[in-house]
Amino acid sequence: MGEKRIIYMDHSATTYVRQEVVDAMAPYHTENFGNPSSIYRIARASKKAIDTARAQVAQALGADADEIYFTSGGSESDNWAIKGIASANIRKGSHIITSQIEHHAVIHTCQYLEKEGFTVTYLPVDRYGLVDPADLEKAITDKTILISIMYANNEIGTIEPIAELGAIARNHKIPFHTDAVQAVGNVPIDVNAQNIDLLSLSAHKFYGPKGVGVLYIRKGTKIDNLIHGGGQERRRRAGTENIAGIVGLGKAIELATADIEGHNKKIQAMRDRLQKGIIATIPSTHLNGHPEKRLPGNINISFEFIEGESMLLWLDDEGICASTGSACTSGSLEPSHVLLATGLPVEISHGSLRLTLGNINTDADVDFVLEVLPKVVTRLRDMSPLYKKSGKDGGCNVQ
Amino acid sequence: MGEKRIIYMDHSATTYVRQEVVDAMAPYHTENFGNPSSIYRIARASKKAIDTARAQVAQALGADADEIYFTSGGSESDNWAIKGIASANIRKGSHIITSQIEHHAVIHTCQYLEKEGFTVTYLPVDRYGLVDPADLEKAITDKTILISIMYANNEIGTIEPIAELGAIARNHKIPFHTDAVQAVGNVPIDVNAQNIDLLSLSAHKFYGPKGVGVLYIRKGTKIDNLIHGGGQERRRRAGTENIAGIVGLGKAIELATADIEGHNKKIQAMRDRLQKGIIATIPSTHLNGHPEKRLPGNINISFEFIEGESMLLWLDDEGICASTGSACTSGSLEPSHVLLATGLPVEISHGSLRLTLGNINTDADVDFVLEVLPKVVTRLRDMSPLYKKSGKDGGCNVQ
Amino acid sequence: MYSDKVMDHFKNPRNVGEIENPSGVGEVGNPVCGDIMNIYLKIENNVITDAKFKTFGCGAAIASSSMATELIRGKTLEEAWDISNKAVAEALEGLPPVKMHCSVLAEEGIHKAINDYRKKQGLEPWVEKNPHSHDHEEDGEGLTCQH
Amino acid sequence: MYSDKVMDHFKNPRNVGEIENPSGVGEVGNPVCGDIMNIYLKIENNVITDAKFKTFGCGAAIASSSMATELIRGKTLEEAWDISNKAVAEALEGLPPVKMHCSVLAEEGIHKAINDYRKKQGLEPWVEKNPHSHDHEEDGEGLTCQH
Ligand SMILES: Cc1ncc(COP(=O)(O)O)c(C=O)c1O
Ligand SMILES: Cc1ncc(COP(=O)(O)O)c(C=O)c1O
Repeated sequence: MGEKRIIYMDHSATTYVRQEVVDAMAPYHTENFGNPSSIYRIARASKKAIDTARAQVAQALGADADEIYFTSGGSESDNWAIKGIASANIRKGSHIITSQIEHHAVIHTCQYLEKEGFTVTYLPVDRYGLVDPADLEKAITDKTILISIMYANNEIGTIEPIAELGAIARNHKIPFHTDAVQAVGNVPIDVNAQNIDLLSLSAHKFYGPKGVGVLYIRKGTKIDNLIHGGGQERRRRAGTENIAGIVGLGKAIELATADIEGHNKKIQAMRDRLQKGIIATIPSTHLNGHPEKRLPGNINISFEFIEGESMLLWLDDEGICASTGSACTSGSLEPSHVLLATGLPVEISHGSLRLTLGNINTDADVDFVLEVLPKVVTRLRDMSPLYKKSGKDGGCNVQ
Repeated sequence: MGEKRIIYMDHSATTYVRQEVVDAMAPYHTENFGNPSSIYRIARASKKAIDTARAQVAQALGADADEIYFTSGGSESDNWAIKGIASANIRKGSHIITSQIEHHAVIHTCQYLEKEGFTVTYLPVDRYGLVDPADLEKAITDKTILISIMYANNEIGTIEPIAELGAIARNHKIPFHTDAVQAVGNVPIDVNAQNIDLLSLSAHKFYGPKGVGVLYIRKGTKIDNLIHGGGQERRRRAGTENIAGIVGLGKAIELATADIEGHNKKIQAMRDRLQKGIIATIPSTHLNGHPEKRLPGNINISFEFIEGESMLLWLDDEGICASTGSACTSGSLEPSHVLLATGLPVEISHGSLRLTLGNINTDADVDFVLEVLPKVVTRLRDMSPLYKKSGKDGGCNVQ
Repeated sequence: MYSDKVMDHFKNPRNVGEIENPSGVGEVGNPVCGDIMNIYLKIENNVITDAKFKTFGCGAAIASSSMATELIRGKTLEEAWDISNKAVAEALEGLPPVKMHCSVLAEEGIHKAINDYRKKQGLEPWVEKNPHSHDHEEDGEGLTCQH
Repeated sequence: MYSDKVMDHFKNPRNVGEIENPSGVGEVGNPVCGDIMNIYLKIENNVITDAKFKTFGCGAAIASSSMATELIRGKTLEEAWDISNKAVAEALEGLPPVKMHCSVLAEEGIHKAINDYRKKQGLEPWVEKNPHSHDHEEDGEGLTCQH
């Protein structure tokens, strides 16, 4: 496929590691490689580097440094928060509340707990993907031991009313967890103002390395360990620390939260132009997610009559990296549970395209996608039996 | 403390990352950063890199590539093996057999399961740290669902009779897990010949990066997930893959297992000279661990009348990095559970010193330690009230 | 992920389109499952003289349609009937396991189009010799997509 | 981990050794717990004219012994008795939380040595004003090291 330029519009899947972060990490492989649990000099340097990263994360979240626990990523953080709270509070109750649009790291963990005897309420969302705080209030019982609602959705970008949901949890004295993996760097976070008791994040979503994340745990929260063993992370998360990764995460979160407003303004301008352009030139589309309460770089649009994977293949052929909620890419049976939860019909969900813009993108990228995408959609519609049936511009008349 | 030369003799704690590994990892931060779950080109490159690493690990263990699962390190692998087998086989029974000298990642996980209602037998060891296969045979009941015995001990270096233990487990059709975190690169491993069903390893013990490990799971083994979520690692370990780390692990294990014999010969020659020298010049010492069935780089010696941490501080002052089994370094109440399990008296356990040699060491390092260590021991003994009481060269007459 | 052959047939699909007054048409799949294939045949003297398709689906579905129509052109109905989904997949130099159902869909589409022709001719439809676990089934609960 | 002051007193411990015919001796700690301190005092006219120690233990234990003997030299017995473990730790520019017990051990050692002297003089031993949770205790089960 030659040496074509890559137009990367899949920042919600993962980001490259920015150079400042690569540079910060470098010494911790070969020079300062000491195990931070040891007492000699090179190990003390490792320990100090971890302390610095912990302070950087605390600063970004409005938390205390000793409430920050490093993990191997967002999935581990989500699993730890949910299983750890569940098993530590089993005597109090076994009811958990979450939403229908959570990441699989939350949903599958909850489903696992259901098999173990827990009851889980999956709150519905409106057509924009918003959880209604009134629904949360109603779902709470005296057996509820955890509420877990994501900060921002990874597929449709919708930003949930976290402070409101957190306040309800606080009123009922129920620990409130939020999966903020997609939020960091895009939304100002303050765990105290927003009543967040536990928060998951993952470095590779904000220009840090893969395989390192954080679980914020408010002081006094009753939670079991997920990974038992040595005394690392104040005896709460065993395993020799991934120092290079932790240093990278610290640097990355510092940079990502230094000027959120400026960052968002730039990304959002590109996003808005791209989104408007697509809707203006391509008929029979559905914009998914909330029109305003939405991550700055996120576009999620469904194109009727065509299927997502075939769109991605054509886009990839042009050097454009994107993703879809179609079941056909994942080998799973169902298209995106998020799109379905917003009420989008299954057949239209198959034709969804997610473009997520980030630091790497330019106006030229936007122009290029606006040039290529309509052609791809047309080409695929021209060979789609659904398109013909619908009379080329009518609604979706699939059965 | 100036710019003194560092003599690193704590390779069992962690190793530096060798340059070939650093180089292999580099492209996966900034160029090939794609999420391997995506379908576009740069992501397919990530996927291919992971496939290569998986094949490298499989090759090193005599396993199939699709039996290799990447994790965040040895602790996660141990937790996954033990909890995953326990919860998946709870209907069959709730008895687990392990040993008294396992790493905390195994011991604390077992203790957690005891709180959850499982029964755990901790097999004793002899004075050299060896588990007796006959003890294992006796401990097995019809409720036993897992046997977990470490391959080589991290403190005293003793290498367990894994093939024999595995054969007993196989006879009883009980899954056999081994924590091989210290063994990789030092002992030839063959999961089939040795009847190993699950095996944990961690890259930072064989010149790879920290924060990445493997759990080998024999095909057909019934095991639950530890980290639920996305479909990574064939739906068994969720979380966006730590590609750079995985690539590093693959390269590191390939290099570490390319010539184990040659590597061991070199390391062991230095180790033997150091060990003999210490014993010859310093009276009232105890060699811990097995004299022959032992990791090539490991020395663990207890010095009577003195305490380990103060030894480490003096050694560090001379640039020598080492570790101890004294409780005083860990803030825990008890000195090394491993030394105690071998029958070493508590008070002598406090005075243990572990030196673990590796690729970084030279004959000059050995000379230097042989010069410095006797002085350190003498200095500390001279201020020890126990030493005086004992008449300077008698046995340990503490009460 | 896909073989070069699959990518070739995806990017340059052969025989896209419809046939006016076709001798037989096979419509298979379901939009809920993410793939629909329509196969159009022109049949003269028991020989398939033209074959075209329209497909809504993933890369493998489009490539399978393209390859299947290529394989049956110029064949007798009996020969065409005997072209299995495996033959389609092999001609494509393989399909990923999760995508094998696309080749099944192609085989089913051809069978349906042939039987559509036979019915129009007043002939007994042929019976599937080796009914595969069908890809799209209505079970008691509704539609299941067996990918 | 340790302050510069701790490291200085660890590396250059003051007053190491024993006193021949001491006025009072305090032996505290237990080898099972990893630390033993012996404090030796020379007392003249109610004033500590010399203080020495021998210690088996970690860096903090050695530094605490060194600092404690420094602090009490030249002091009256009453003054020396009132030097708390906190004063020792502060003089060392702080100790890590898990190592605070070492300063407690030093305080106890001085108290024991002073009372040893008082008993030899036929005086009532002084009573601890603020008995801390003692560092090394025999409970029902045996010895517990409260680090
Ligand atoms: C025998 C043994 N098991 C498990 C571990 C834990 O590995 P990690 O620190 O990579 O989690 C270690 C080392 O720390 C070890 O030596
Ligand atoms: C919302 C959300 N939660 C959790 C995760 C899991 O994070 P990781 O892949 O770092 O484990 C992701 C991304 O993959 C995500 O987008």
